[in-house]
Amino acid sequence: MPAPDAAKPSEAELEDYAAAANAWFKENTPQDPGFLLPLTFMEVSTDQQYTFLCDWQRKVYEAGYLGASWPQEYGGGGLHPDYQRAATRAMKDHDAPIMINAIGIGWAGPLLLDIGSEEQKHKYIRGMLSADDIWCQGFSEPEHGSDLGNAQLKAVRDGNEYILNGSKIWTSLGDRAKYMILLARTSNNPGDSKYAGLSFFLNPMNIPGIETRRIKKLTGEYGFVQCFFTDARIPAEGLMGNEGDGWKIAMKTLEYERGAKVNLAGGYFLKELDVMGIVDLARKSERGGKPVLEDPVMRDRLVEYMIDIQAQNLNNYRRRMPPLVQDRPMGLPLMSKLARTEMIRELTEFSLQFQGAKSGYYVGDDNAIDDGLWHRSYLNSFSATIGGGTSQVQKNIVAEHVLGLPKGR
Amino acid sequence: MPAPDAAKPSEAELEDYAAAANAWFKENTPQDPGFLLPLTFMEVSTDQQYTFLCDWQRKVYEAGYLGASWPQEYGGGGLHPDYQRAATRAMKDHDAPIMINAIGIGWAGPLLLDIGSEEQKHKYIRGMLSADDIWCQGFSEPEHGSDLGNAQLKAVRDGNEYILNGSKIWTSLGDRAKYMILLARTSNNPGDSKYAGLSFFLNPMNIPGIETRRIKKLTGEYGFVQCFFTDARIPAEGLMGNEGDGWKIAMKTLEYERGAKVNLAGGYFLKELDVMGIVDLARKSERGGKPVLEDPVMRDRLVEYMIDIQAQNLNNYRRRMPPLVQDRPMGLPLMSKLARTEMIRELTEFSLQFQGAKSGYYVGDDNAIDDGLWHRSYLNSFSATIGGGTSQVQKNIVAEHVLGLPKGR
Amino acid sequence: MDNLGTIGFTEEQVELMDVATNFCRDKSPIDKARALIEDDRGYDADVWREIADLGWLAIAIPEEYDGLGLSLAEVVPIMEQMGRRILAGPFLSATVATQAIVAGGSEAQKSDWLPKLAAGSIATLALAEASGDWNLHNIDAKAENSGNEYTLYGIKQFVTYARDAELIVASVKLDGAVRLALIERGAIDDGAFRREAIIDETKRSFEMVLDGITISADALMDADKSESALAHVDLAANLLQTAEMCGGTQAVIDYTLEYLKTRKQFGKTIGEYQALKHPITDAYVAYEKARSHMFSAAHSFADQGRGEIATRMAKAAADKAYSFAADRAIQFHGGFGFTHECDAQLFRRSAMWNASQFGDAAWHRAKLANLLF
Amino acid sequence: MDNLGTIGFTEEQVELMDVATNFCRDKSPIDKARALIEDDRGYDADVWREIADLGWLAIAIPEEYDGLGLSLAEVVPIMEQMGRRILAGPFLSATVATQAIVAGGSEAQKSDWLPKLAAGSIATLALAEASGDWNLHNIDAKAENSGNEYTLYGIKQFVTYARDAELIVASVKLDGAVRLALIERGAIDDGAFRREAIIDETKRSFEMVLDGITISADALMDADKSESALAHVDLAANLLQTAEMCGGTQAVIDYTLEYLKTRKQFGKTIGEYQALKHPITDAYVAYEKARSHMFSAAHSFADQGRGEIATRMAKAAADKAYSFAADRAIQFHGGFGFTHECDAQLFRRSAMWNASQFGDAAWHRAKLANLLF
Repeated sequence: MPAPDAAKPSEAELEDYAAAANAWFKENTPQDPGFLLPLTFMEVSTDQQYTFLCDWQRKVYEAGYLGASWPQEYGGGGLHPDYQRAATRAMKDHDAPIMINAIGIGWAGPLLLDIGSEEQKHKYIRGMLSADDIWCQGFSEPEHGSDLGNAQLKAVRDGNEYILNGSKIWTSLGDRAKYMILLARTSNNPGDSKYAGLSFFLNPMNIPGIETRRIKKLTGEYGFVQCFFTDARIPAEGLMGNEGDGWKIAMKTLEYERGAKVNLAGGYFLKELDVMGIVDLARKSERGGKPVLEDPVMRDRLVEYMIDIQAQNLNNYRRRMPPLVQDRPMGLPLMSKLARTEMIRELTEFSLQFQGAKSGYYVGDDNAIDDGLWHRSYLNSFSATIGGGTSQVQKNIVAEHVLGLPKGR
Repeated sequence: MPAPDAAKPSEAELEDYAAAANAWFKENTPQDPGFLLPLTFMEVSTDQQYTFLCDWQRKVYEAGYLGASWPQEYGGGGLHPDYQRAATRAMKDHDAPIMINAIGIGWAGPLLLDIGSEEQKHKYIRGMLSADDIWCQGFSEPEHGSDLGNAQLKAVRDGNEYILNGSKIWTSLGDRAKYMILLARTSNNPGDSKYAGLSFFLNPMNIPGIETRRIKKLTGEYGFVQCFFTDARIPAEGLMGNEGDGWKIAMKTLEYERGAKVNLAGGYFLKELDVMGIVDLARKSERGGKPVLEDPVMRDRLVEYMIDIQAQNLNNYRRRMPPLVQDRPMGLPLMSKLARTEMIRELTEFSLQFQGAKSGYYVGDDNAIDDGLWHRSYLNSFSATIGGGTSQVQKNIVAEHVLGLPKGR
Repeated sequence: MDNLGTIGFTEEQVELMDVATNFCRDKSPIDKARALIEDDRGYDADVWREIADLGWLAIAIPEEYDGLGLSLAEVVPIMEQMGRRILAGPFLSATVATQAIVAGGSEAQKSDWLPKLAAGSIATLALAEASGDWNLHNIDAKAENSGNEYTLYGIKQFVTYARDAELIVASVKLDGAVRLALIERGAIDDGAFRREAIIDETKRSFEMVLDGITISADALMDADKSESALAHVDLAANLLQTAEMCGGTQAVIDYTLEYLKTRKQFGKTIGEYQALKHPITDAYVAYEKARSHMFSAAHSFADQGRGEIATRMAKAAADKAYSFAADRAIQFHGGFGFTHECDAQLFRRSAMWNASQFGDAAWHRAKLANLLF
Repeated sequence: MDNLGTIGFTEEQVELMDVATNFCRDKSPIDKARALIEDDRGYDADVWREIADLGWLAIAIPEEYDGLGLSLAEVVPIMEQMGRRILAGPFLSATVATQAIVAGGSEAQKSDWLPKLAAGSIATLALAEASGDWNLHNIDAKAENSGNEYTLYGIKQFVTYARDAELIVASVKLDGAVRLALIERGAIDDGAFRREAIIDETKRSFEMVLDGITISADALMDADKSESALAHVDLAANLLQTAEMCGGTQAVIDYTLEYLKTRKQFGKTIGEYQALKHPITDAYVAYEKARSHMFSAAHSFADQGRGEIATRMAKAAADKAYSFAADRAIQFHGGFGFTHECDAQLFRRSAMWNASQFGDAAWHRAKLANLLF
């Protein structure tokens, strides 16, 4: 694992480092650039945004606050993870822009450091950190939204190449990325489970036979593409593990995303909606000529959300307190995506009621409250209630894995 | 059909009859007997209630206001249906007690008049009207709540008798009735549909081998029994139609219950909760020392229910206006049970919030608001969201038969 | 409660329903509705002409002013079909603005304007202001007397289709009372208008600066007539919005059903899953309830007291049904639902827009509480 | 918002949780809980003795009065398990009434009563009156001075387990201020009590006529102390109710899951149907949220400001979760759910009872609005 020999810092050492990091982000965190800064790496819509975020990541990396705890020989800082955690905290505390190369430093990087060859590590890691090499992810396919294991994109071995045919969708930065981590089907034997024939590739994007089409989101903005593979030839050394290991490896990368390892690279890729911001919205909004916070009906519902938000914050602490989750330890972790994403959808929808006639305005109008943040957030909230397993699928997961209810046939 | 030759009355004739009926019910409708009068024939709990309601039905019959339009030769009044409608209206207008022999005059009677033999009509009709012969219904079975067609109670032909073995449940008045309309299985051939082996019987209750056990409802009251059949022998002439006609005939009786024919016998068997009564409750109730009708949050929710109640009343008119239901004519009829029963469950549950600490009281306490009507109504509301096809089954029906969605496998 | 709406229909209503059903389906296929999003004007002028030729703008105008002498009840089925097919254009704005004159106009104003409007001239309303208040009396715009003219001041928002309108009916304060001013579009230069970015991309709306606009004294409605006209216009707008919303709700449910019947996941038609099957059924039940309210509001609209209760109930029910149905439509389309290409967002945005104008469900419930209890 | 509750636990809490889990499961199997419904006293006196011997009544009593010197946070896990197993008895009433003395009692009152109560003497509260008002200051009962005695007047409702209590803490008005009176049960004859018919058949509650009861001057709490004691008691009751409700919610969900996993209809285990599977999952999610609030309220209870917000949030969340879970439990048991024999109704009634005492979810939300905004 990265920087294995790195020594755990003393309190004092860590404090000094944190102080320096805070000073640096205080000094260098860019002011409002005058155009909308994406809250997540999935919302990069314009060249302006793209260039800005790549520059920012590079700057952070060069300052030593990204990849600080990745091995020095591949381009990291070789420090103990505690240092990077301090740096990442400083980023957040200064509300710095996100790290754009999420798939690279959050998914592909940890994977390479785990099971990649020396050569691969030397080839890819540094460019991930410097944002010279942007990565994207090719798991989902148009026909099998919720059903990853059913991926059908074909990879056929031909000498020291694979020939790819098929399509991937919901690929963030797919039109700008240099590499993709790709889940493809290398065999399709009747008897086998659908997972058996899947293989995992590091796939170069700038080659003949790969075309991308931008997807316009329901918000009217961009951020995802669909990728079309037509007899695209990629070098066989891009195969990770062996043919058929694809599903196992894909699940591994999903764990990086959730688990602890992602922190090793540092930075953060998503700014979450400040749900408590709705109280400020209610405070400054009027409906029917009255401040929303004076309308008993709105107050009542707002309190309901406060209770719900607080419950989820408490859940996040309680899940790490074994005595308080004895009966169903997996309950809180498995419900959290469902609970949080649905709450945000409802909350942002509710917030539109605060705005009276003004809720008719949308992003792009000077009269729109908070520049239309709440409308956009509501519409964007569906990416979370749909992506990564719809809420309906999430409920099945909780019902079956936590409550032990039978799978539907 | 009943009183086929009966002449349609003139306006004047009908008015005179209605006036007489109104006078009679004004004169004879009993005052509060000092004990709870069941709102439906499914809630008869005590001997007191039973005797009272039988006497009342007999009195109404003898006055000529029940069965007025059933054929004279069997005990009816031989008048045109319009007369009975007028009499029934008068009953309702005077909020008279219900007719207890619902299964007799609402289900079995119309069936006999439809397809019964002369002998059967002479034997049974008069006693139904006079409440000398109370009838009950044996369709549901413990193991197949929502799945009537799956009835398993066995009826085996033996000479001129059938031998019955099995059990029926949710039988109102089953412990007091003289006869039961019974759905039983006379054959069970592997290849056949489950409906094929069902037969329909008129079943005498006071014979060896039939035992009943009263079912205590979640309200703490009674009204249903479970019937156990152990080698019970009934005369074969009780078979209606032929063996295997059971399902067809059972569906026929269900139509009487819903359809127009039931009115022929007259009277009514259920008093529906006066949903608008909740406004009066809100008017006279206090929570937090304030009248509920002054609490903006309670008002808001109350208005939501008013809108919903009004919608359902409008639905009931609109369903009879073809131009206004062109796209999905079956939508309104098929959704009405679902919509109404769920609304009543929610509304009665909501009403408990009006009562402050007093909602801790229940039926039987002098301090209970409206003698605990609202608590009881909420708990009883489940009989409608569960009985006659649960709300979950109702949604499947609307989804499949109105919206054309596929049946789940 | 005997002040609740009743339900019924007229032959004309039913005939217009049939005609409008075919007309809107033929004139506004979805790809055309989408193409018009990119169009600056935002609607098809030829279709507008056809609508005028059909006499649909004359329906609720008295016969003596070249109208058909029917009522808004007959406009409702047309508006419903326009909402169902997302047929873009100033039909709602024009009809409601016309009602301002029908309800409050002087004899001169009526004979000046109604025949033109009946023939297809576009009118619109300028009522909303920066406060976003749905209480139409809470405005800052004002009129100041100068000789036998009045000069207007203030900024109006959500003036729909203002650029194409020949008549703009604006609310202003004069001596503390709200007055309706009839402004001829010709007298204003385009600089007074700024196109607004609104949530419903299939509609057009403008911010309008009144400052400096002058109108003759007889272009101002009397105070008392302005009052009644304003109240009438408020309800008329909600009635027609309800119709548009019911049409949209039906469409978004049908659109989603189509997907649920064809899309397969995990080897099943997704419509088999009760997790999708039952909520869409809930949406349908809510839709039918709202539609009953719509017909009741149309039928009772002119009925003192009943009209207001029925209309507010209808708008509240329609808002609830439309918002829920369109929200679920996005969710149930999965990844595709998250794209602009999926029609679900068109309807969700339309629902948001209609909730934002003339009051949302909660607003009308608050009004109803005072009318009912 | 920095006045929100935080979460944490003590070793004692965890130990008591384990002990209580086994104790309540063993002492209160469901058939026993049902048998006690028919029993006049309504609980098992021997079990009560064991509870006293375990020291559970002494937990939140200071050590100098023979208590364990812990806090209500340690009582919470016990109450949760009692709610889960429907272990009937005056534990909640006694614990909360004891808190009245801990919080507001004079030195003499404490040393008189606390040791007895720590040892198992039963105390209860007499606060509610005919108005049904959850605002405990809105009362009509009063005390009148006569020499160095006071005579009490008024009628109290929902005095739980009054017949078996040795001490009844009643609220009365004196000179316009609310005072808490410590009434010795021995001094009152049984005629003062009427057993009430309450929605939760597993509990016992009485109406109590104060008229004519006389107490010595030193049995009356000071005005200011009465104030703080009353506020403390109100929150303490809500905290323990929350625990009882969370336990009940867990139990009713587990009970329903058992049925969904075994019952078959139309040839399927009904737990396969998403129409049942997803709502029970919603109930479970709501339960875990409420339980997090419960631990937060227990942890933050003594924390100025935080305690009240955390407790009211917890009661509101528990009411919502319990009511929903138990309501669905009845429905999902089908015909059996409609019987008294099905346990679902026990929990539904318990939820109704707990909502009725010391405020329901809407009541606490209204309080929270004033605390949060």
